[in-house]
Amino acid sequence: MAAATQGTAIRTGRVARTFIYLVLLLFALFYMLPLYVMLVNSVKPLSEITGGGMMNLPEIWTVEPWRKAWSEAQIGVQPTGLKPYFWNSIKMVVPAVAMSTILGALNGYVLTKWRFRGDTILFGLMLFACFIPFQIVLIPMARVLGVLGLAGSTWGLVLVHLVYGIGFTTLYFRNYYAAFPTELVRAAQIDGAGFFQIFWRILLPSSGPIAVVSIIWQFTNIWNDFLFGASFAAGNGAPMTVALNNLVQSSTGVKEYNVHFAGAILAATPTLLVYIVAGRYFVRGLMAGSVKG
Amino acid sequence: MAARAEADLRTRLQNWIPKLVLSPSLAMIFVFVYGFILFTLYLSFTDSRMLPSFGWVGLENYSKLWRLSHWEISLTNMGIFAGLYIVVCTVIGLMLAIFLDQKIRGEGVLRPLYLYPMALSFIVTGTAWKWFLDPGIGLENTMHLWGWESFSFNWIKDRNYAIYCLVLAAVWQTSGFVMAMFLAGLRGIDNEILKAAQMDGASNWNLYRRIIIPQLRPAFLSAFVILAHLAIKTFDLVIALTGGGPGRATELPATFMYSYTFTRNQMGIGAASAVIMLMTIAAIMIPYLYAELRERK
Amino acid sequence: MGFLDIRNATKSYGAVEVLHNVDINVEEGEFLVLVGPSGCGKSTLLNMIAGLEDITSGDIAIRDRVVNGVHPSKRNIAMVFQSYALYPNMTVGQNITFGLEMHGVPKPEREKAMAEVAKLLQIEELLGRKPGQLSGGQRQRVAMGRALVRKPDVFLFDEPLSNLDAKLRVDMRTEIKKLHQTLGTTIVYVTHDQIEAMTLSTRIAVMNDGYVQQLGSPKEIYDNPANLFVATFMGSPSMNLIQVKLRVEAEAAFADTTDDQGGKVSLPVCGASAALKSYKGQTVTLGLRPEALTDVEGADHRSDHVEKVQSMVTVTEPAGSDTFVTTTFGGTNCVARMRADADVHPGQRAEFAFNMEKAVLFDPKSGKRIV
Amino acid sequence: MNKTYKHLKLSAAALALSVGVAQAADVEVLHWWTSGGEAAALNVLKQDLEGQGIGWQDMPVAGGGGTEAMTVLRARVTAGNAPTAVQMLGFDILDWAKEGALADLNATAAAEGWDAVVPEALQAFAKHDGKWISAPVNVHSTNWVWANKAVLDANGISAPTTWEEFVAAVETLHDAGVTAIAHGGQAWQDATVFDAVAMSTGGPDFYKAAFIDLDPTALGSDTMKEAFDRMAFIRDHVDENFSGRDWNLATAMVINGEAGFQMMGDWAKGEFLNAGKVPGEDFLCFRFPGTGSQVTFNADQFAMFDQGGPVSAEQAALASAILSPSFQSAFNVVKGSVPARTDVSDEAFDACAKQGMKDLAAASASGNLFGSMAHGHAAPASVKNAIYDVVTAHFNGEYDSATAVTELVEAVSIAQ
Repeated sequence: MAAATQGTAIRTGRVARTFIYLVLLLFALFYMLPLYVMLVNSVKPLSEITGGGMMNLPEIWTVEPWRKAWSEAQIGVQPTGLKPYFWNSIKMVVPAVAMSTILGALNGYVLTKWRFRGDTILFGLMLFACFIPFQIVLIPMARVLGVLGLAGSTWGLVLVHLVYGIGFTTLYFRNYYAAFPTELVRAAQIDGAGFFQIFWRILLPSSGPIAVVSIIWQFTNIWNDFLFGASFAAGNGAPMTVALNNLVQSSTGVKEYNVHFAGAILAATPTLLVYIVAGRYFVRGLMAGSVKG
Repeated sequence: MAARAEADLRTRLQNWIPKLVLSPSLAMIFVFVYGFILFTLYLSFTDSRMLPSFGWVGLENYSKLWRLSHWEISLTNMGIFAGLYIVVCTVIGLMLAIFLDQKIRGEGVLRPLYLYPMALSFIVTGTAWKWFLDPGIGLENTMHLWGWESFSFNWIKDRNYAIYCLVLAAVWQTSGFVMAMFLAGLRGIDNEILKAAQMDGASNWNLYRRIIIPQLRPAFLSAFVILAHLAIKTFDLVIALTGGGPGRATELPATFMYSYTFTRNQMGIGAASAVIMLMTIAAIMIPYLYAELRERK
Repeated sequence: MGFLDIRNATKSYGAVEVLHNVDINVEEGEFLVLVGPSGCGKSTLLNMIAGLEDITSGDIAIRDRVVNGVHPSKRNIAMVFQSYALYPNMTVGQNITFGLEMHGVPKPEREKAMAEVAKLLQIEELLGRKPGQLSGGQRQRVAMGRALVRKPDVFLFDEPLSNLDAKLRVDMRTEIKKLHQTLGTTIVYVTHDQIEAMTLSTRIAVMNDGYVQQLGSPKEIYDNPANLFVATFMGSPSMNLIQVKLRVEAEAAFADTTDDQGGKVSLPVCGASAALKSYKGQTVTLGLRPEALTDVEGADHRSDHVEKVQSMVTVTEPAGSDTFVTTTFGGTNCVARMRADADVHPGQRAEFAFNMEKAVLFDPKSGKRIV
Repeated sequence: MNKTYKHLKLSAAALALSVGVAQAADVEVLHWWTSGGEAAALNVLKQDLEGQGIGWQDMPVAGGGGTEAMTVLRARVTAGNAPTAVQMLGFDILDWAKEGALADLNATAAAEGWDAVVPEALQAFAKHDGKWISAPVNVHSTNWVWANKAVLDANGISAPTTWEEFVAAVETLHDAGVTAIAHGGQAWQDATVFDAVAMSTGGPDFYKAAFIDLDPTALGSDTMKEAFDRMAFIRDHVDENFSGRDWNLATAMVINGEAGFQMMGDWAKGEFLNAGKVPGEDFLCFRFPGTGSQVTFNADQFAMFDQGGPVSAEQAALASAILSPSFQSAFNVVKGSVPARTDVSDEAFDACAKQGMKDLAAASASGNLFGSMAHGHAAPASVKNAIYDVVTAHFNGEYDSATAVTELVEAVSIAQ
């Protein structure tokens, strides 16, 4: 797996290399741009922003917008800031990511190592499910959650994200485990290990790279979800995105753009962190599984 | 004759456990995906407006739908958007992956820089993008301030070009992810083949065109699935950047569906549009899935 | 009734039958090799013994206990896989004792068993390493250790040597043989390599197309192949097959063919049976191993039926110990195994000695040996 | 009572023990007032209730002028978990009332005499089948024009009162190189302008026939074409970058003297006041030219969701608190709107608001008070959005006025 950090054996000339570096840097700038705009404007006083010059560095640096966004911006009738909603999101995201990843891993394990007639069709059905537009499930989902008694609860949200996440996690793990030697499973069977023991002792310890991919994917999607969060969470249990939306989309009144930007970055911090911390393993994980078709 | 050992309990259990383990996921998928699709199909034949109701109206919603120029616009936009988005993301992703694969110093810094947009939703970056694209305060204004007076970039305000702004922002978000997929594919290619081809005198261009890129087929396919799925689900982007405007120039089927189902209280038409969207997705994905899954068997 | 009985075992995938009515009895302490080309069903059969594949019909019994449907871990078998299937996340020691652990053997006993096996296989110093840090031969030993530690009734080997380089393969082959002789265990061993089959086994089952073509001792298989498939599959270089016309004169039978120039060659068939004589006047296939086609000096002196025929040498391949010489009889290429110093040169005629005692004849239509 | 809702409600009642319906003595309030001023104003209400021992569970969902909140509401009701009280607008209230989802507030209304103090045009959205079903908080009027006094003075313009004067004023500004009209190119803003233009072009009867009665003749009339032509004139006098702009940024253009006029509801006033501008001195507010005696309005109300029985004590208390003159005054001073009851003292209000209150009372008395089409107080959401489609497409130059008229008739017929 050391291959993940080494380049190809192809040699390139000096001119070509200069060109390549130039293009790579240009794109780096392009990708950085929105974050730069957000960052630079989140540390300006509002008056500087309304004065124009969105790319300029602040004349007066201030962290006030950050403080305000975190702990005293008006989200609802009370100026709580984003702080309480941050924990709401964590409480929802952690179980949802964990459960969908574990279920995806188990499904991938069954679909590759315990094959049975019709398993491919079932997998196809699970995969196709990834494509369902979320807008159409809102009303029936609300009904089902109501019947299950999960409406307005964090567990309801966890269930929703679990349902619409397992298609992807199953896909990732299935492709990864397809390349995992079946002989190991057979050896373990002969050694007397059961279904779960094989999974737990043999497959799972080797699933690091793909688990990273699955976790990154799920964490990002669930953390960033707005539609389900707004529809299925009760007011004070609303996730971060809903709070951010309330902050940014307030209908009338002065728009404090610096606070909005600070809030947006705050809301994005966990996903950014996940990418930065786990990103190193990301290509490795993709290599190990998901791009193998 | 030896005593016949019946399949013992544990063995029989072992045969059932895999199916048992799979069944909750399947049950969830069947209820929450396929059940809901059927429900939506049913709604599309009813007179549902604000809430689901069950008065049968046959194909009325479909005929209304096709009379709406709004719907035609969103379909055309989908075609333009999805086509460009998928192609541009793939091209940029592949190019960056190939460039990054040249033993680049600082790859460790560049890679997360390219990838991070995927971590952010447009609820977060929407305002920044809106500013950036706005000629009055964004890029155009900045260029003017920096002295390039003739610079003009007002696509977002032009209904003929606004859709390309959506493509730009969408490409910004996912091309890094596509890059990672291709990079993974490139790193998986046997270097000996490359050495052999170089000894055969292949130029770098030919090496990529004839030998490496053809080997990336799985990465292309995965990228296609992921991009197609993201294109179809594109919703936040439109809401955050243009709200469907100028006029209705950037409406997509997802925003159409949402708007008819929820803000216009015409759930029947919304459901009909959802059914057509799903059929389109199925028409594209089922042959793909069929080919992919059969091949692997 | 044997130690391991395979009775009329059949395997189908859907409508496709891949293994047809296999009947093999293995005695305790026997070393049975299942050999055949890939896709012949040998691995499927092994997996059925292991319990990794269902048995469609028929029975498999170990120590008189029918094990159809019994979980692999309850059959008291152990298996060594082609890829060794070492658990990558565990150390060598953990790999070896995993099976015992799963069977609830207490730790001290496991440690003891592990130590014994490690000593036997000389892998004591490897116990703390991960499989990724081992060489191919070391992995092979660990895989065997994992099987040995269980003290199973039957050992199953699935092409265990095919991932090793040539030299190591020969060494390990000897080692396996030695282990079998020391421990007296019952082994079923799958390979596509006929040399492994010959060297290791006490009995061989040659398989093709889901059928057992021949079951017998290595010598039987080699000397008296049941059909053309077995004849060509076993032995390297493979048996020469020459189309001959059978001529019967009184008690004697002759196989008539031609040399490289179309000259008539008539080879007396020794011990012609009535069955053989019924082929009188028909074309049959004469099978002769390369070592039964030699230079005159190298011919087996104990044989009374050595025929000398001149023919053109097309290729010579010195192999050190011997020289393989290609020539033409009856329009087909034949390989002769001559002494290393035999004086033959490509493009020159040389004298070939046919040891007709070793000749076998086959019905060209059914491919069966004419007895 | 509509079958769908009855069905939902039955199961909601069955689940009431285990889930959701806010605990006794609590009200859960779904609203989209999250900006500083609004939320602070709402906090007044919260404290009022808490003074009576009623807890307030906040459920804010901002976005799209309440559309997000309405989506959430539907999800909540479908789940059998409706909030106690919901901020709502116009036809949404009536639609929910038709579903039988709203609690009857007649007892509170009778006790406090709402019938006498709430304008009749507003009652049309607060009552269903003769029953009060929601408590109006405020009345926004939408046919205002906001102008920068300095810009107007510099160009010798006084507040125009007729379309012709307006045209002249706009052209004067245009010739002077000033952006005449500040506008944000979002569908609802286009429609807000269109509301006023249509009223001005065809008068109140035409407005009512076209947008309230949805009379195809009125919708397809030459008057309507004339209205679209006037929209085209306005389009020609907004700046280049209007598309997609938020309304408050357009307001800022007027505040900063970059533009002369903005057509926007009374909530724009808050922006001026926040910028330290004084009504009458720095900026002017006047009715859209030609609509001097009419008021188009929209009103925020709180509807109480039927919790499976008679209206609860908490809901009654909330409704009564909303309609109390003190809250009406306190809230509307902050919000920029005017009280929903006409008997509130205008003492605390500024000049523009005082004007607004006078206009409202006068229009209400003379039958010139109409629901705003653009803000969902003239026609149901489906029709409103269908009209949006045409107005915004026309405004963005997708087709000419004649086509717009045909499209309008077609779109409204599909939406009905």
